[in-house]
Amino acid sequence: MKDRNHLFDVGISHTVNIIDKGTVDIPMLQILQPDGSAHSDAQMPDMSQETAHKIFQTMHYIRVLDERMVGAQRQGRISFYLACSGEEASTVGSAAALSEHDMIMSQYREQGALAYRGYRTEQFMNQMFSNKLDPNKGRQMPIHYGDKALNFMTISSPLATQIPQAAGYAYGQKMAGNQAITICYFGEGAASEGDFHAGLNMAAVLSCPVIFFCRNNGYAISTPSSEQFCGDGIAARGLGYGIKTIRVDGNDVLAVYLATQKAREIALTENCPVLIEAMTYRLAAHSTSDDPTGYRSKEEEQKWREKDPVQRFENWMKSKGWINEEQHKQFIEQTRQEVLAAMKKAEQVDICEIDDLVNDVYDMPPWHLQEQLSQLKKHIRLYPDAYPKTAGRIRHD
Amino acid sequence: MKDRNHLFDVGISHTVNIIDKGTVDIPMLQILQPDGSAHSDAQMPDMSQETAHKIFQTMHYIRVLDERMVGAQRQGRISFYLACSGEEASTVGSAAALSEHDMIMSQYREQGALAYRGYRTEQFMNQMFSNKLDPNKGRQMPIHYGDKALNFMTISSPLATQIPQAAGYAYGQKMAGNQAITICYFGEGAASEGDFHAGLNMAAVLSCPVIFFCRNNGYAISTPSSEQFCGDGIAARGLGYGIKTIRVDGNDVLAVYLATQKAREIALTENCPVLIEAMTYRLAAHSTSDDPTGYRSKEEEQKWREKDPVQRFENWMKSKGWINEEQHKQFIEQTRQEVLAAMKKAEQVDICEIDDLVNDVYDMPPWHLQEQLSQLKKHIRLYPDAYPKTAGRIRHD
Amino acid sequence: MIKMNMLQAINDALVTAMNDDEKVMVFGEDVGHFGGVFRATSNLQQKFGKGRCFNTPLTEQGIIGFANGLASQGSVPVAEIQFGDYIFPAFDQIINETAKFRYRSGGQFTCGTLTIRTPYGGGIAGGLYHSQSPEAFFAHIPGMKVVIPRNPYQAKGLLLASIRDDNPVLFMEPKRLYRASVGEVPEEDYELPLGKADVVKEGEHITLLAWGAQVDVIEKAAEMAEKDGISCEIIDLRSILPWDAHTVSESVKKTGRLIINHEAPQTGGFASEISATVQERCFLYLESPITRVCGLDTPYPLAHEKEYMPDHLKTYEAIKRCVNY
Amino acid sequence: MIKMNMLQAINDALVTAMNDDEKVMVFGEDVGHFGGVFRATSNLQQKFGKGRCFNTPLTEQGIIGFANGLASQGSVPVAEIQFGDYIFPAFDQIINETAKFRYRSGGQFTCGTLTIRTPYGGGIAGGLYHSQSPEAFFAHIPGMKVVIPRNPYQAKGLLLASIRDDNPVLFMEPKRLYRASVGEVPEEDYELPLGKADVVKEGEHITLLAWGAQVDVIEKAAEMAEKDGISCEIIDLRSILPWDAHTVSESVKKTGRLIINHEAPQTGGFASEISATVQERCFLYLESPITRVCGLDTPYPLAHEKEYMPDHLKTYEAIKRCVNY
Ligand SMILES: Cc1ncc(C[n+]2csc(CCOP(=O)(O)OP(=O)(O)O)c2C)c(N)n1
Ligand SMILES: Cc1ncc(C[n+]2csc(CCOP(=O)(O)OP(=O)(O)O)c2C)c(N)n1
Ligand SMILES: [Mg+2]
Ligand SMILES: [Mg+2]
Repeated sequence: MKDRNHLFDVGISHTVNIIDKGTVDIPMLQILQPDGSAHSDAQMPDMSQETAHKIFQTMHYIRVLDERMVGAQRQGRISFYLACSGEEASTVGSAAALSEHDMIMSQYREQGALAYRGYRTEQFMNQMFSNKLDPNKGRQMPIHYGDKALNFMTISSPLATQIPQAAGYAYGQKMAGNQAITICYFGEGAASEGDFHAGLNMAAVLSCPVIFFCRNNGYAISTPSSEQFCGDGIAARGLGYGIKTIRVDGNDVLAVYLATQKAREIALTENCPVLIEAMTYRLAAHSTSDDPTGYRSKEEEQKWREKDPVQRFENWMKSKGWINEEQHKQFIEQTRQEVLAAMKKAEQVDICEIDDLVNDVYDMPPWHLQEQLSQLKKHIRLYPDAYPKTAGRIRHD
Repeated sequence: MKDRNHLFDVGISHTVNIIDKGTVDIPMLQILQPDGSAHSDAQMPDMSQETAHKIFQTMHYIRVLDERMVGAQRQGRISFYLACSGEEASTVGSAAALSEHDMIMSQYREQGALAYRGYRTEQFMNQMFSNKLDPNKGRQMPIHYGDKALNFMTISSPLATQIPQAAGYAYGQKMAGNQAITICYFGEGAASEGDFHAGLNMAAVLSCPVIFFCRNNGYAISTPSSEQFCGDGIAARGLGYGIKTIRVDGNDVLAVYLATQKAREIALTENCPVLIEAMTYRLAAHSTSDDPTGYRSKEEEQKWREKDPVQRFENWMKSKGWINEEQHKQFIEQTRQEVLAAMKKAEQVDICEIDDLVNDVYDMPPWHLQEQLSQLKKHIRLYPDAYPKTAGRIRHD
Repeated sequence: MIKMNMLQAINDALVTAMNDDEKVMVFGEDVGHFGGVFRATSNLQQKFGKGRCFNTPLTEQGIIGFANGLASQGSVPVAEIQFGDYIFPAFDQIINETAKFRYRSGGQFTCGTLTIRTPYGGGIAGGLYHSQSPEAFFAHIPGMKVVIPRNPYQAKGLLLASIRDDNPVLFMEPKRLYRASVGEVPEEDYELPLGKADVVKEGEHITLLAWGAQVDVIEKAAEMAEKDGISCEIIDLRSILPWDAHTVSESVKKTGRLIINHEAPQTGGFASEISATVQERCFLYLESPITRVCGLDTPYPLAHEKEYMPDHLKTYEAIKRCVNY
Repeated sequence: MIKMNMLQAINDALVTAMNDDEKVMVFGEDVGHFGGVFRATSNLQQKFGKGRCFNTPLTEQGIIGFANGLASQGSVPVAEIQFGDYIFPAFDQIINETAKFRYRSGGQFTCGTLTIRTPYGGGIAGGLYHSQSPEAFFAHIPGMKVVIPRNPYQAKGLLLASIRDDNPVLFMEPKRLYRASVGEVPEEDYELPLGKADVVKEGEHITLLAWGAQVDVIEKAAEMAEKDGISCEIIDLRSILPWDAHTVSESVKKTGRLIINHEAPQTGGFASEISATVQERCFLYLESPITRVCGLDTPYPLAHEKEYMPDHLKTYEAIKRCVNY
């Protein structure tokens, strides 16, 4: 039994010494200035032209996707959408620094990471149109993507639940000797949930190789972060858990990439969690159900538009001579068309057969679900017009 | 609408800067050295001889109570007990620094605070013997005290639930203009619960005048704090919430008193929470159901016995010439007898009448509870011998 | 009387309660300046100040924990949980704290002033996490009251009664009625009784029982059945805990038949409690089995929402089965 | 076969499972070096190392969240919640995550390997917070399995089956039997089927149904009734979800009468589901109302524990009422 002597290890003061917010200074890593030029003394990440190009294209891809899908929602073609504009650097830059074997557990605004992993336009569409090609079998609202093949955990709406789960997943990776880590994304709002506390503390105590990546984008729906917490952001909490922590400019893709690379290296080699706080801004509405004019000013939004992460990276890429304007224009145009075409296709695909209403509740439907399903089929056969999406395709059993 | 510009306020670094446990130093306030002499440069609290004496007596009272009740449990007279030895300075010293109008919300090991408030021996006994004089009406296990008149919230077993409640209570005090605060005690184990996170963050954001007082006593039942967290204790978390934080030697009653006085002043005048971490040690078993020899060494316990808070304070009191040995001996002897006598009396008092099984579920028993009660009474009348504690006293209705 | 939708009636009840008692405080995620994601708390912060209507951090367990403490202090909290699906992080604070506060302290301390408001239920293409009907979980918690309105008139009267009742109340709002249900609402202050069912329509051959948005569904089924000459008695339960077993039993003694309809999954749903109790009380009167028309025992689906729901057609078929038993 | 008490049988099952599959990991508060407050996990850390049996920080929501992630990764977590009364902070992780993981991802990811163990139930002078029987809450969660053993033999066989079942299982251990229930347990590896009730004793006039520690209670009541010439069929339900409605209904079709006994408060308890279902399936066979003998609709008391409990005397009286109906 190792004796505990925490008291013996502690420094002593003989007068009241108040520790407060100002006690620590947590600066933010920034490599690119808002105009896209690198700080002269910046630690440059080791990023190939190929990777830079993939990042660049993914950021643009996501912008196009967001724009089109917000439009599709307005047209009533899908019920819901959630854009990520302003945060492309955070999610794409971090995903780019990972291995494809690393598990990604996201909140919902990380389509950038998913696209970087290789999720295809038709996959996005099948999910959003809840059709039978959706791997979720049409069971979740739009944007709740998930793909086992890409090591991207299916998104669930309840906030922060993925945080302790990420600790557990990473623990399993470590025990299996996988040489892979888990990255867990969440918003600064979700970080108020009890699950955040549980997850970070457990990951630290149980030495889990996981990156906790907080997108501090200033808002949780209408609630500004000033009404969400009083500390110095989320980074200051890392200290409390004894977790190594990096704060980064979330609108600077090079900084995000470098910080995540470093974090991954630490997590994997030291078997421990690392917390990254990306300082960014949700340029879009919270979702298509939201209208931000009720809670923030155009001026504020404008200030942040000037820090646009996509433009900033584009300027840097240009300065490197890594952009072919013509090809880029073509890429954008082609993406637009691809999205429109895939949308048209996906919305014509049927939903799953009725059996999938009861499948996957358990590994096999137990007696009571079998009974309920067969009663339901009988009922649908009685009123086929009332259940047009499934009535025509009921298997006889 | 005030614009948010958290990003603009943040310092910038151009290289990866990792914040870690070692980044901040949180020393512990100590006034008395383990031998009871004051550090020469120590900031002495303004404590009257009268207060010192009351603190001193309460610490001894609690020791006697603990000793007797652990014995009573061994004799099978009560089902359960939970001693606080080693932590008397933390709970008595902090309670002494409060106003009697302040609300105390405790975890379960704070009999010191309760005794200081004026809870009488017979009250302790009535609660522990679950008799009809227990204000809880015999509904909770021993040690779940509570007394509205003393502003001491009834204890509940689920850990950490009182932490967000304390924030709410304090918010109510502030809104009512009460000029009173709430103190909320909890263990370092309970601080792992999600409710801890929720409570501290809400108290900070909603400006609640509350002192969060953590008794870091090294163990949560068998779990050492090294398997509970990796950060620098609980104090380091205060920083994360932007809460003013004081670490104190929990075995030094003068330090605890001074820290709590200071914390109360800040909470009340600045309308904000303050976190105090008292570094101490649970000298006793977790409870009468526990045997610590399975998880820690005698040597470790011995080391801490040498830091005994009662002895330390006694030495200081002696050095001030504030102890009358004869009177003190008498006090101890008298307390012992008082406890024994009260115990004898309390164990002879009946439990509550059967109606109290259904009272207080709601303000008034609704129809279904009335029905259940009357059926139960009928049943008890059929088998009076099977329900001897209530059968003789069923009211006819 | 003014025409209002259910959201307006709720907002009106909150304004009335806050005007009447300055100890009433309204809070939750986004309820402050913004007025809540459904706008039920619109303008309350503007009217009553930030101290009495405010945003909280995003933590349901914290919101209810905070509310419990505030209630025990003597204030009158009305806490909002943004969606019924997100009430579960607060489940411990509700079952172990809110509901047991008075009992465990022998009546010294209580959370009796607390009201928790939350939108619930399906039919809005919300999928697994914006559609659940969790009333049965709370019906198994002694110490809680659970109340559900079916229209704007009830929403105002029952919410005011809930806020003023000296017991903790979970007030569940059928969100698909928020804008869809419009009706006359008195401008003045009024309360409707908790624990009392509402006989919406008298009938002879069978009793149909539901609450919230499903009352419309059983009414529709009853209309179909009436064409077949089957006369249906329609009851809106209104309070789930304590519930009005007396009114329901009297009705079943008259009709001899009972169908209970709810959106939540059937197994362990509140229909089972009603069935068990009515069967005990009306055993000799029953002419056919008490029948449940409920959600399937699956998570709430999205693409198959229509098929999942206990709609009027399923209810109508059940009526015929009962009557022809 | 060796004589074991229930704790030893559980420990033996865990050793067997961990020997059999190195992906099995056991964790929770105090379960590591110390072996758990009831010592159910004694010596596992010593035998299998700290990586596979470990203490967690004190956070039930964290324990189940962590376990969900670990299960979805492919490991086989057996998570302990120290008391059933403290499972509620994890309620969200169970209802919204564990139970819906497979469904929401279309079967891509699951928590099927997860087993949650927790002691539950009263009769040990534990008062409000060391006595609750929360099975009904979990019985209303599609996707979960809920299993309860009544003796050491069942404890080992059902726990092994639960750990290996490809669905998340809540394994509830009646803690007043931990040391009190002693019996023969095979040394070898064996499993008992989930979802199947156990007919403990056949009889003619009435069916008595219970689970866990209450099976002893109905057996005692049956003995009393037999002296009056009433022959009782005794069924131990064993699985609460999915439950064996077939075996129960067949029995009731034979006896015409049913009494269900459980410790949890009556309203919304699992007896209501059984009553509702059996009434639907056996309507024409019933000779008296299906009767519930349950805990009162109060928090679990302390001084009045004896009076609160659905004991053999209350059950015996109910038997007579049913038979003489
Ligand atoms: C447990 C839970 N509570 C509430 C919600 C409703 N909700 C959805 S998103 C959101 C705000 C989240 O903000 P943040 O975590 O900062 O992420 P962001 O939207 O800024 O990316 C809320 C309150 C939810 N999904 N889950
Ligand atoms: C929610 C909850 N989980 C578990 C328990 C069981 N339990 C009672 S005390 C305890 C340890 C608490 O340790 P700590 O908070 O450090 O307080 P200490 O006993 O050291 O004073 C545990 C796990 C509980 N009461 N409540
Ligand atoms: Mg945000
Ligand atoms: Mg401790």
